[in-house]
Order: sequence, then structure tokens, then C-alpha cells
Amino acid sequence: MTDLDVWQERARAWLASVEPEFGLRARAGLTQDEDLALGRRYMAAKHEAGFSGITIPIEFGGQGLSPLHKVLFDTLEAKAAMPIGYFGVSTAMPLPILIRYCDDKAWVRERVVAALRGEEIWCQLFSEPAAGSDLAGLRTKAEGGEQGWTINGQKLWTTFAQYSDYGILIARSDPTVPKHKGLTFFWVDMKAPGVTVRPFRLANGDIQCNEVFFDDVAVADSQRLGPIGGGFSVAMATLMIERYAASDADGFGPSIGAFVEMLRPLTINGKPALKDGRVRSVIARNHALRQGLDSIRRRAMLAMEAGMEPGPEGALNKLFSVRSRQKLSELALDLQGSAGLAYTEGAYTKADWASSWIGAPTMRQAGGADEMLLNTIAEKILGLPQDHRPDKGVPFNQIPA
Amino acid sequence: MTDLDVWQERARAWLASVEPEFGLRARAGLTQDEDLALGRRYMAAKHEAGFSGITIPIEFGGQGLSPLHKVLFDTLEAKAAMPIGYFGVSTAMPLPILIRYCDDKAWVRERVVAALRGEEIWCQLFSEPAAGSDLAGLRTKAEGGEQGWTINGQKLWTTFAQYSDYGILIARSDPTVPKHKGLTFFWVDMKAPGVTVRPFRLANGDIQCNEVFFDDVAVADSQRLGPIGGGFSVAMATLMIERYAASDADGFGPSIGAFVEMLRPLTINGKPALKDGRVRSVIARNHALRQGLDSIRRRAMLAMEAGMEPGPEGALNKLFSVRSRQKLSELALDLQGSAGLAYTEGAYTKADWASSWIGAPTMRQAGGADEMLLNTIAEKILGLPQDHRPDKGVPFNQIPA
Amino acid sequence: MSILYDEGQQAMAEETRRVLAARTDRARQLELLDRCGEWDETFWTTAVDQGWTALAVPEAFGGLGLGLIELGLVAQEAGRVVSGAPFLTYGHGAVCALLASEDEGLQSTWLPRLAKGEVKAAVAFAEESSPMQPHPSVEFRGGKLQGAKSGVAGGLAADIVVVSASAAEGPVLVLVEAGDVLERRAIRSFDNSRLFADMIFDGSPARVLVSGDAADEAALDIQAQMAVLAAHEQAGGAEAAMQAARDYALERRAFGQPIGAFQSIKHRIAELYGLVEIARANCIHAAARQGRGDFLEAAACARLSAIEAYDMATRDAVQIHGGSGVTWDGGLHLHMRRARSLAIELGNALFWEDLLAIELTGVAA
Amino acid sequence: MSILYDEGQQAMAEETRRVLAARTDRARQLELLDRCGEWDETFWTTAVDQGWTALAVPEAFGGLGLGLIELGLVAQEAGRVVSGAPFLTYGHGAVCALLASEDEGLQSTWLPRLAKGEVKAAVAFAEESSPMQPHPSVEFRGGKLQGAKSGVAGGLAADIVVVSASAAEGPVLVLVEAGDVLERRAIRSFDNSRLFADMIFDGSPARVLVSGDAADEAALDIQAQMAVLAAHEQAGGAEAAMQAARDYALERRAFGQPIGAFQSIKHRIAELYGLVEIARANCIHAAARQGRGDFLEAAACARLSAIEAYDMATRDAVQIHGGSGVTWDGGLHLHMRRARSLAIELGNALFWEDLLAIELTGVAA
Repeated sequence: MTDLDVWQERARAWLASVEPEFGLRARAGLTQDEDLALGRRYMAAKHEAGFSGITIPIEFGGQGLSPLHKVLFDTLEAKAAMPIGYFGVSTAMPLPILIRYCDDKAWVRERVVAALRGEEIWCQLFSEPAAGSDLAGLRTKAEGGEQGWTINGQKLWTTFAQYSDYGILIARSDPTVPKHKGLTFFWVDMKAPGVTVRPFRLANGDIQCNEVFFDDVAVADSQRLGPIGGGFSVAMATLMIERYAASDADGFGPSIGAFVEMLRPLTINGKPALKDGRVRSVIARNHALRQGLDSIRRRAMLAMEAGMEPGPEGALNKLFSVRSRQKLSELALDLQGSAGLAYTEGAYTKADWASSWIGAPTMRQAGGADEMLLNTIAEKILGLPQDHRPDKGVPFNQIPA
Repeated sequence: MTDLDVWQERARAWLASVEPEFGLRARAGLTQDEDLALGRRYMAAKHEAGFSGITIPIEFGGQGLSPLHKVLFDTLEAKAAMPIGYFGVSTAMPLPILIRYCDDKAWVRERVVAALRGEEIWCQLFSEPAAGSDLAGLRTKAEGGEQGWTINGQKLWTTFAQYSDYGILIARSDPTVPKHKGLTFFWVDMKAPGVTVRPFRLANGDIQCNEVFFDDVAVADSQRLGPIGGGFSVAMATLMIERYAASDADGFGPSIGAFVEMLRPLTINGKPALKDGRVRSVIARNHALRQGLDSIRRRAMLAMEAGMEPGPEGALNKLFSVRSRQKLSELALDLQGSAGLAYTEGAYTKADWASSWIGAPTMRQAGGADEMLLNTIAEKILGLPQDHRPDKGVPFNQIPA
Repeated sequence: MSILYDEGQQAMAEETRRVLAARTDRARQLELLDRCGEWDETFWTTAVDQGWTALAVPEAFGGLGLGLIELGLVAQEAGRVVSGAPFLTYGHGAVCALLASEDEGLQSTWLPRLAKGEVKAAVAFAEESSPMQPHPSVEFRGGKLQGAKSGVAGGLAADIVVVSASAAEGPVLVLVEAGDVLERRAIRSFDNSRLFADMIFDGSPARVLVSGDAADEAALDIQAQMAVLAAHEQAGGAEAAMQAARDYALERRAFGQPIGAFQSIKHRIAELYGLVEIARANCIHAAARQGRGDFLEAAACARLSAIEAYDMATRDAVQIHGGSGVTWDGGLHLHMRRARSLAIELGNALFWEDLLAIELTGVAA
Repeated sequence: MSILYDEGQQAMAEETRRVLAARTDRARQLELLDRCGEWDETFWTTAVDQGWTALAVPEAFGGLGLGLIELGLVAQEAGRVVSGAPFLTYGHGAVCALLASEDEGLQSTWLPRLAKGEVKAAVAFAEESSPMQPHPSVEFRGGKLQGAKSGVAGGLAADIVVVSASAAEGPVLVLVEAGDVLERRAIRSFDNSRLFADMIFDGSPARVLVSGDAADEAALDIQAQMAVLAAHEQAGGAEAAMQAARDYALERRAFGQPIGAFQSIKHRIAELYGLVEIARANCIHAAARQGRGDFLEAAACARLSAIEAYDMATRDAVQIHGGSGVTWDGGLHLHMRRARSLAIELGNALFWEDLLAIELTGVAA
């Protein structure tokens, strides 16, 4: 066994030991508040066990290990269905950005440890009503300068802002230059005067996204991350951090194995469903697709292990796996007939077909819409031209709304 | 029976009477030249029987009947697999354009009758190497003016130019104005000095398309059709004439019935192919699609019969039917296994799966590529914006090549 | 032959659309999603007031004596606004079952009341994952029913239920007065206003409508007629979702232009237009073939293309709407949910593929 | 676990690509389409000269002792240029069959000659529309074969043929020296350099390689190994078609810009990239699993995703090329034809879906 194998076995053993306390069964029937409280206890336990902040440097309270360690742990953790959703954004993007761009290292270490232990939560204030795929089109204003800033505007889609203590924020500090160039990055105190958080409900019933309003919110220049006008590249660095996040060839829906087991007792026109050519085709093709994505992921891990940069094909996972999940989930409901009509709001998407189905469109938006992923593949990997963008090079305040 | 029914019965009877002489069996094994000769005899017979030029006014040698008569006849004629391909372009677009734009009516009548009888063939000189979907990007030059014109340049994809006596041609008479505006329309004598025709072979082996070179070809101003600089609208009028052409929900490939009969003796994994859920699904879904297209066509005919304009959904036929034909043909070959490997070049596409398969991509280009049809539907029917066209409004000679 | 809607039919479609647009309330529809056992009473009283319940009932029983074409027109408009009650389709199923019966007493008791919208009906054919059964497990003996039916749409509110059952002499269709003679187990669903229930019959008294081979034939015809109505609803819903995508693509801007100028968006909407028109053409054709030898084939075509159109239209419309496609209040998920419930009710696509394949090949699966 | 190609393997792939690019001639390939019974001798001599025929033959028999991974690398490059002969894949099938045999005489006669490329082999399992048979209709009695096999790739040129047959004691795999002991009926095909033939055995002498259950097992393993090689060819062909579309989209201009700037084009190419990478990942994985318990499953995944990728890539690449995609001389139809012939050879997608479904569910169709 390699060191990595030993470490992975240790992680597996620890997760197994705490699964009864924190896993899927323990969470069943909890309200979101209760689940969050359980999640905070899990995060604290994980930190004590030494599996928190795997890629974060030791001097900031992390483990200082490789991205590969993180991928391995995240995969095992996802299987156990631990209550980690509330801390996903919090620990993934804001902490590395703070470490990289914030000068007060002692303060950063305090924040990192508190976030890793689930005591504090961070959110990411990026998207706006008029700036989703086109992030650089954002309108939230940051006025002022080195003497201090005032923030006004509205963010949207801010995940778990309702529980957040802090956030990282991108705002427009100069509307007279082209849209990518007038942006500046900050961290903000979500409890500061003038910050209003309004949770709203998603199509699947979840209440995890928020509108966040900034009404003359004062922010010190020491809260600025990166240079004035350099916000877009900080945001891009933030989004790049997601790249090696645990990917799931099932698109975070149920597995093909679960599909097969669901079908085993069912009939189609009086014959076993698993004998029907259409069903067999769906099983075979979706399995082949997901196996391919899995093989891509495993090769990427081998490359990382060998100290090489993994190939760009890792970008395919979300695009292909979530579409597979969407159609497979629709079919799973249809094949169950009357039993497919039942619905339990909030059921775990990896174990429940209706939940998987109704949440799939959200996954096709989160972390880059399909169309943006296709553009990225076409432009960055295949060298195809950017499509027409009439606002290119135009000062922001001269772009028609 | 309505008058129309009576007429249709008469057409059906006549076609049945000549099918032994001209139909699929009579054509089997003929070379293209022999088939063309047979086609000319068929056209003469059709003219004598009074089924030629159905929508062309009586004074020009046609029948002066409605588009509905034409649709009905064309549908019956296509079923009989008569040798009419060589005359399809010839009689569809050039003749109505001559009638509309040419002043010497006696001469036009002579040409119309000769074309309807298969004695003369016309071609349509539109596409160029750098102007396919983007027709207005053409580069063939027409220099001169009312004292006479000189044509230089190259056309491409000219169907049956190798057999043509005349052609209608669009050329650039003024490169200093935006690209749609500097075009002028002519008829040309394909036997004139300076015209060179080079047939080339298509992927399916057919030799029906040509490159046509114009090398200082003299054309009288009396051969101009429409005003100087008005060529694009004449070309658009030409293309619109195709709109009511007989459409085929099978995409001019074999029918679902033929698919079923082909499968009847076959097995999949030792079981009858027609009992396999995948095969049943393909049969059912493609039939449902094609039935929908058929219903759309029949409603359009009823609307025409009632003197109303048919709905825009008629534009869907080619897009949907040819894609259905393409995938069904692939599957037909696959399901036949070893027998699907055999291939006879030039077999009739409505009766032969390999021929249907290999010819399908050409059908997806001819008469407007899928992408252009989707643009047309999106813009003309749904009111969506035109996509970005950097050459819009730019003088032709300032557009980068 | 297919048909063109005549002027009266067109006027009726327009009036239906106008009335439904005025009386539909998205907020109320969203609330219904959270409430099991409730329906949109405004929609239902509108349907009754407008005489939609009487459309396809013969004049002799107080109806208007029209048929599937007119009812289909209404269903299409109801689908467009994601109507909040399933009673029109299943009421028609009950009307068909009564008309297939030779029991004039039952006909004169129930048809006038169905025409007036005084009673709500459900049709209970499905058992577990199977939409119809050659040999239903529900038994009919000595005038009483024993057994269970699954996922009955409208089941939570129905006054009368048409049930397929097995009797000693073969298959039967029977009529049950719901009242308190049966146990209804509510299914909490993703589309609660469909009022899904499992029904348990434990000696419930029932009256025979049709028996023997005629019962099987009637059941298939009733299923096909209801499926044609559902297909109209699906086509209407698909068109509404397609139009929502079109409108959003015109209004929403990104990178300095309306997103409808990006081909990935505009071509997708054009494809949806095609699927909607193909489904609609099949629906109109099927409605016009009711009573003919090829009706089942036409119904299957309508059903299959309508399922495909609604699924694709909701998937793509939600995707084109980006984040706003997945908010609760945006309400596009009403279409997404309805696409799924209508795809399951009355038999899924595989069921109809098999029926159509039998019609086209003569070979059973 | 999957594998990363090591440096030696990567160098081999690059060298193979370089050699094939230098020795492939599109005009010659197009001419072969019109000629039944001919193949690209330049490709074949290159394969022999480069030692590709020896790659997966054990060192004891004059081979290099490598395996499916290396042969797959070559197959991928051969697929990229639509190679003009089928002998590598079917030669490997014969090597596998000989290795499965316990007949050292046959092994020492044929394996060295196969390694040197002195003989060409075919594998005849298919009968009519069925790629493999539980009970072949070809019979083996008294050392002689009787019956017919269909659509044997390479059949028109093979010196030896591995045949599945039924003997008194059960299934057998036998070896036939082609010579003049069998009748070959040439199939004029859309992809003539595959050298398809129907083979009629009328008392042809044959030698047993494997018999009984071991013969069935060996046949399935041989079929899977050949399918993995075909999948590599398909993935290579799909990538080449995708790259041709990409290059054309960069070069061809319409409406004042490269057509690759239109999302309908660029997104389609991006989707193809995804399908190609997924197929390639499955191919590499399958090659690395040869000999393991999950090899059949991995082979089926590779085969299914490679068929899909090549079909989609040729369909879309041809479409993106517009008119120039459908000219004879443009040659893109070489890929279109090869996509079809490779999809049919070695069992179509339905065959592999069923095999994979059995592996995943334990339930036969």
C-alpha cells in the first residue's frame, strides 16, 4: 500500500465510524435548522480527526495535503451523505482566496479554523439579477477608494447567505471602463448594517438561495482583496478553485445500480422490466457514459499523483453527467407508473428519483450553465472563436441595459 | 367526388398506365444517359397527357391549375419513381422566373414547352465556392450595363448543368455596395463560348452536380431578369417557389412500413426483431413523427383548397423528415448485420436503405442546410433576433475574404 | 383526412384562452403544490360555467353533442395554463364508459349530472406500475368490488369512479359511487392538484357498465380518448413553455445582446416549435379520427409526440431561463411537474409505443 | 484502475501517427471504394514493417509480448486515417484463438507467421444478421466444415480463418486454411477495403482450436478483444472527424465571420469532443482490463461509446462541412462509411447493449 492508500483507508475507517451519528439515516426527518446544527457538529468532529481543509496549508489550520487527497476524501464523504452542503461554498472558495489575498495572516487563520469547524460560514456574492452567465455585467457599486468603500446593490443566488457570517463580494468600482476592467473584490461582514438577506425557494422546495441587498454598506479598504479594478481576475481564480472539486459521474443523482434495483420488481406490459430492450438500452448506454466519465476522473487522479497536470477533458463531467441524470430520473418516474407520482420534498437526491429529477435543472445552472461549459470547451480546448459579444471593449456605462 | 378528386383519379390512372414503361422496374440497370433519355420520353408523354406545368398559365403551355393539383400529382408521381430528377430544377424555378421577368413572351412560351417536354433542360447557377448558405456572398462578376454584360467567375453545386441548355444566373454587378445590393439576375445560354461545365461526383457516387466556369461570357442586356442591382430579390422569389413543392414525410427515404417489412424475418439475440423494445420504440416514434408531418401537409392542402394561406409549420418537413431518415437508415443497416454491408451505387433511395443512408447528408444540405432552416424558423416564425453578421451593411469589396 | 378547425371551433379556442387567462392565478397554482387534496376551484367552476363539461355529452342527456375535437381544443388551452384540476379528461372517460354501457338507467342518472358538472368522475384502470391490465386483480363478485387500484388521478375528489375488474364471466367495467364505500389513500405528489389516490375496494357496491370482450374494447377506447385529451393538454403546455422561452430569450440580455441572438438558444427554441407543431397536428388528426378504425393508431401518435414535445419544451425552457427557471416563484416548474404527471397518467411512453407497434406490425411485444 | 499511457506508449502513438500520416493517400483510399477485393497494400506493408502484427504475440512465438493497450494505440491511429485493411484486428482475433487452444503444433505453425505478417487471418463468427450464435448452424463433423458464415471482414484476402461451429460434443472453434477449400462470395460494399465475404464451407478440412464450454468462453473473449480494437479505431476516426469539423469551422467564413463563431457549430463540435473523450477513456480502460473479470463489461462500454461517438462525429462533421462534406473528392464520406462498417462488424450496438445489460443486471433479454 502507498502512503496515499493508507491515508485513504484511515479516512474510510473514520467516516464509517461517524456515519451512524451523521449519515443519511441520522439526518432523515430533520428540519433544515436541525440538519445545519448536526452539520456543525460533524465539521468540528472532522476537524478534530484531521480531515478538514485537506489542501489548505498547515500554518492556516489545514492539512497541507494534495488535491488528490481531497478528491479521494470528498468522494468517500459524498457516499456517506454527510451534512456538509451548508459548508461547501464556505470552505471551497472563500478560504483559499483569503489566504492568497488578505494581508492579516493571523486573522485569516482564525477565520479558516472557524470555517473548517463549521462555527462560521462564508458565502460568495457573485451573481446578480442581470449578471449570471455574464458575470462581468454586474451592477453592484463600490464607491470610494483607499479611504474606505460604500457598497450599494443587489446580489442573487447567494447560496446559504441566510446562515453566513461573512462573504466574498465582487462589485463595480469604475463604470467608465469596459465591463471586465472596473471590478474590485472585497470580503464583507454579513452582519454589518445595511446588509439584508432574503432567502427564496427553489423549484424543488429547497430554501438555500438568497437575494442579498447592500444599502450603503461601509467596507474598509483593508477588506479589499487584490488591486482596485482587479476584481475579475480574483473572481476567475475563485472559480478555477472549483475545478478539482469531487466530481460524480452520476451527476449527484442515483447510480445506474440504483436504477437497476428500482426496476427489478417492475413489469412492462406484463413482462419483467429488465427484459425490455428499451430499458436495457438505457441502462447500458448510461452506464457506458458514466464509466467513461469515471475513467476520465481516475486518469486525472493518476496524473495528479504523478505530479502532472490532468487533461482538459475533466471539464466534461458536469455537462454530461447531469444531463444523463435528468433524463434517467424522468424515465425512472415514468417506469414506476403510479408509484412514480409520489414525492417527498427534500429527499436526498442520490437516493430519491423524484428529488433527483426536480433538482437536475438547478444542477445544470449551478457552477456554469451548459451553454457556458460548451463555450469554454469550444474556445479554451478546441480553439474555436468566441461568439459575438457586442459589449466587448465598450465602457460599462455605455452598454444599453 | 369533387372536381379535384376526379382530376386526381385521372392522374392516378394515367400514371398507372405508363408506369410499366417508365417506372422503377423499367429504370433498373440503366446508365444515367439511358435513364435521361427515358426521362425525356416520359416528359413528352406527360405533356401530351396534360399533366405538365400544372401551375403554369395556359398561355405559356401549362395547365393553369392550382398548387394543390401540383402537390397531388407530384406525390403520386414520386411514388411511381418516374425518371423526373433531371427536370426537377429545370421546371420548378427557371420557368416561373422567365414568365415573370422576361419580356419576350413568345420566346418564353417556346422555352417553357421545350422544358416541359424534356427537350431542353435549365439549370440554376446560384451557389459558389464561397457562397452556400450565405448566398449573397457570391463573387461571380457581371461587368457592363445596358449595352451588354460580360460574366466571369465560378459557380458550384449546379445540378445537372452537364445536361443543361440554359441556366438562370445571379452575379455581382456592383462590388462597392453592401453584399445584398450589388447583385443582378440573368438567363444564360449554357452552350455559349466561355462556359465550361465540370461534373463532379458526390459521396454516394452520383454525378449530378457541377462546377461551372464563366470566362468572359457575353450576355445581352435583354437576358437580364429584373432590375440592375435587384438580383437578390429575384433569387429569393426563385427560392420561395420551392415552398409548395411536394414534401415527403419519409424525407425521400424508405417508409416505416418498409422498415417493418425489412425487419419481419430478422432476429436480435435469437428473438424476433419486431418483438424487441428498442426496435418497437424506433418504429413507433418515427411513425408518430412522420404522421405529424403528414397531418401538417394535409392541413396545408385543405387550407389551399379553401383558398387560405397554409400555416408556416410546413417549413418543418425537410428538417425533421430527413434527420429521421438518416438515423433510421443507419439503424436499418445495423439491424441487418452482414446483409447491411452490401451496397449498390445508384439504387433508388426510397427503396434501398444503404442508398437512403449515404444520400441523407446531401438532402440535409440541399434546399437550405438544417442550420439555415432553424434560423428561418426562429427569425421568421418566432420573431427571434438575427444572429450577428459582421458583414451587414459593409460594401462587398471591403469584407475580408 | 385531417381537419382544419372551422370558424366556430377557432372562436371557441380563442374564447377559452381568453377566459382561462383571466381566471388563472399563478400564485394560487403554486400554493396548490403544497396542499394535498385540493384543486383549483376557480378553474373547475369556470369549466362548468362555460359548459365544457357538457361539450361531448349527447344532446339527449343534456349535453352539446360535440366531440373530441372541441374537448381537445379546451384541453389544449387548459394545458397552456397548467389547469388546476383533472376532471375534464376523466369526466369524459366516465361519459364514454356510460355511453358504452347499455344500461339506460345509469346513463340517465349520471350523464346529465356529468354534463352539468354536478359530479366529478375518475377512471381507475391502473394497478401498480401497469396502466391497464388484461386481467385486473380487482375482482367483481356479487355486485361488490374487492382489490386496489393505483394512482387514480382525480381520485381524491371523485364522486363516481369507473373501475376495470375481473368477474367470473370475464372482464368488466363497473361504476362505483365513491361516497364512503371506498378507502382512498392520498398520494402526496409533485403535482398535488392532480388529486392522485390509491383506491382500496373492500366490498364496495358497484354497477356493471360493460362486460366481456366489449369491456376490454371499451376500456382501450376510453383510455385512447382520454390520452388524446391529455395529449392536447401536453401540446398546449409545450407550446406555452416554448413561448415562455421565446419571450425570455427576447427580453433577457447577456454579453450585450438578447440571449435569443445566440444560436444555441434560438435553434433550440426553433426545434421546440417543430415538436409542438408535430404534436399538435397529431392531436388534431387523432381527435378527428375518433370512432374510426385507425383511432388507436392516431391516438398513440398524438400521445407519443405530445409527451416528447412537453418533456423537451420544459427541459429546454427551464434551461434557457437560467437561474430564474428554477425558482419557486418563477413557476416554470409548474410545467415541468405537469409534464411528468401527464406523462405517467394514462400510460407512459413505453406503453403507447407498444400499442402503436402492435398496430403497425401486428406483432405483440 | 484506469491507466495513464507511459512514455513508451506515448512515443509509440506519436510514431504511429507520423508514419501513417506519411503513408496514407486519400486518392488511393477513394479508389479502393470502387474496387471490390482490393486493400491498401501500403498500409499493410507499413503495419508489417513497423512490427504492429507482432505487438500482442507472445515473445515465445516471435512477438513482442505486449497487449491490447499497445495494439489499441495503433488501432486508434489507424482509425484516424481510415486505414485501408482490416487485418490487424482480425489477426489479433486469430492470435487469441490460437492462444486459447492447447494445440502447440498449430500455435507454432501460425503464431510466428501471424507475428511476421506473412499470413492474414479472418474470424468468422457471424451468421446472417447475428454476430455470434449460441448454436452455430455451421457444423464440424469428421474434421470437416459444412455451412455458411456471413459478412466476414477480411474474408476476401484471409489465408486462415477462425470459425465457430457446432460439433457432436458441443461448440468448437476451428481453424481453416482458406486456400481453395472454401467458397468466398464477395460482398460489394460501401466500404470495400474491409473485404467482406460470405463464406461457404462444403466439406472444408479444419483443425479444432477449442471445444466445449471453453469454446464459447473463448469466442466471447475474442469477440470482446476485437471489439476493443474496433472501438479504438472508432474513437480515432471520431476524433479525426471532429478535428476536421473544427478545422473547417475555423477556416470557412459565412456572413463575415468563421462559421465556428456560430454557436450552432461550435457547441456541436464541443459535444463531439465530449463524446470522443468519453469513448477514448472507455477504450483505454477496457484495454487495461483485458484478462480481468470485468473485461467484458469494460469492452461493451468502450464499444457502445465508440459507436456513438463515431456516428455522431461523422454525421455532424459532414453537416458542418456543408456541400463540401458530401463531395466524393472531399473524402469525409470515408469516415461516414467506416463508421457504418465498424458499427456492423463485431456486433451492432444492440448486441453490445444486451451483453452489457446482462453483466449489469444478471438478467437475459
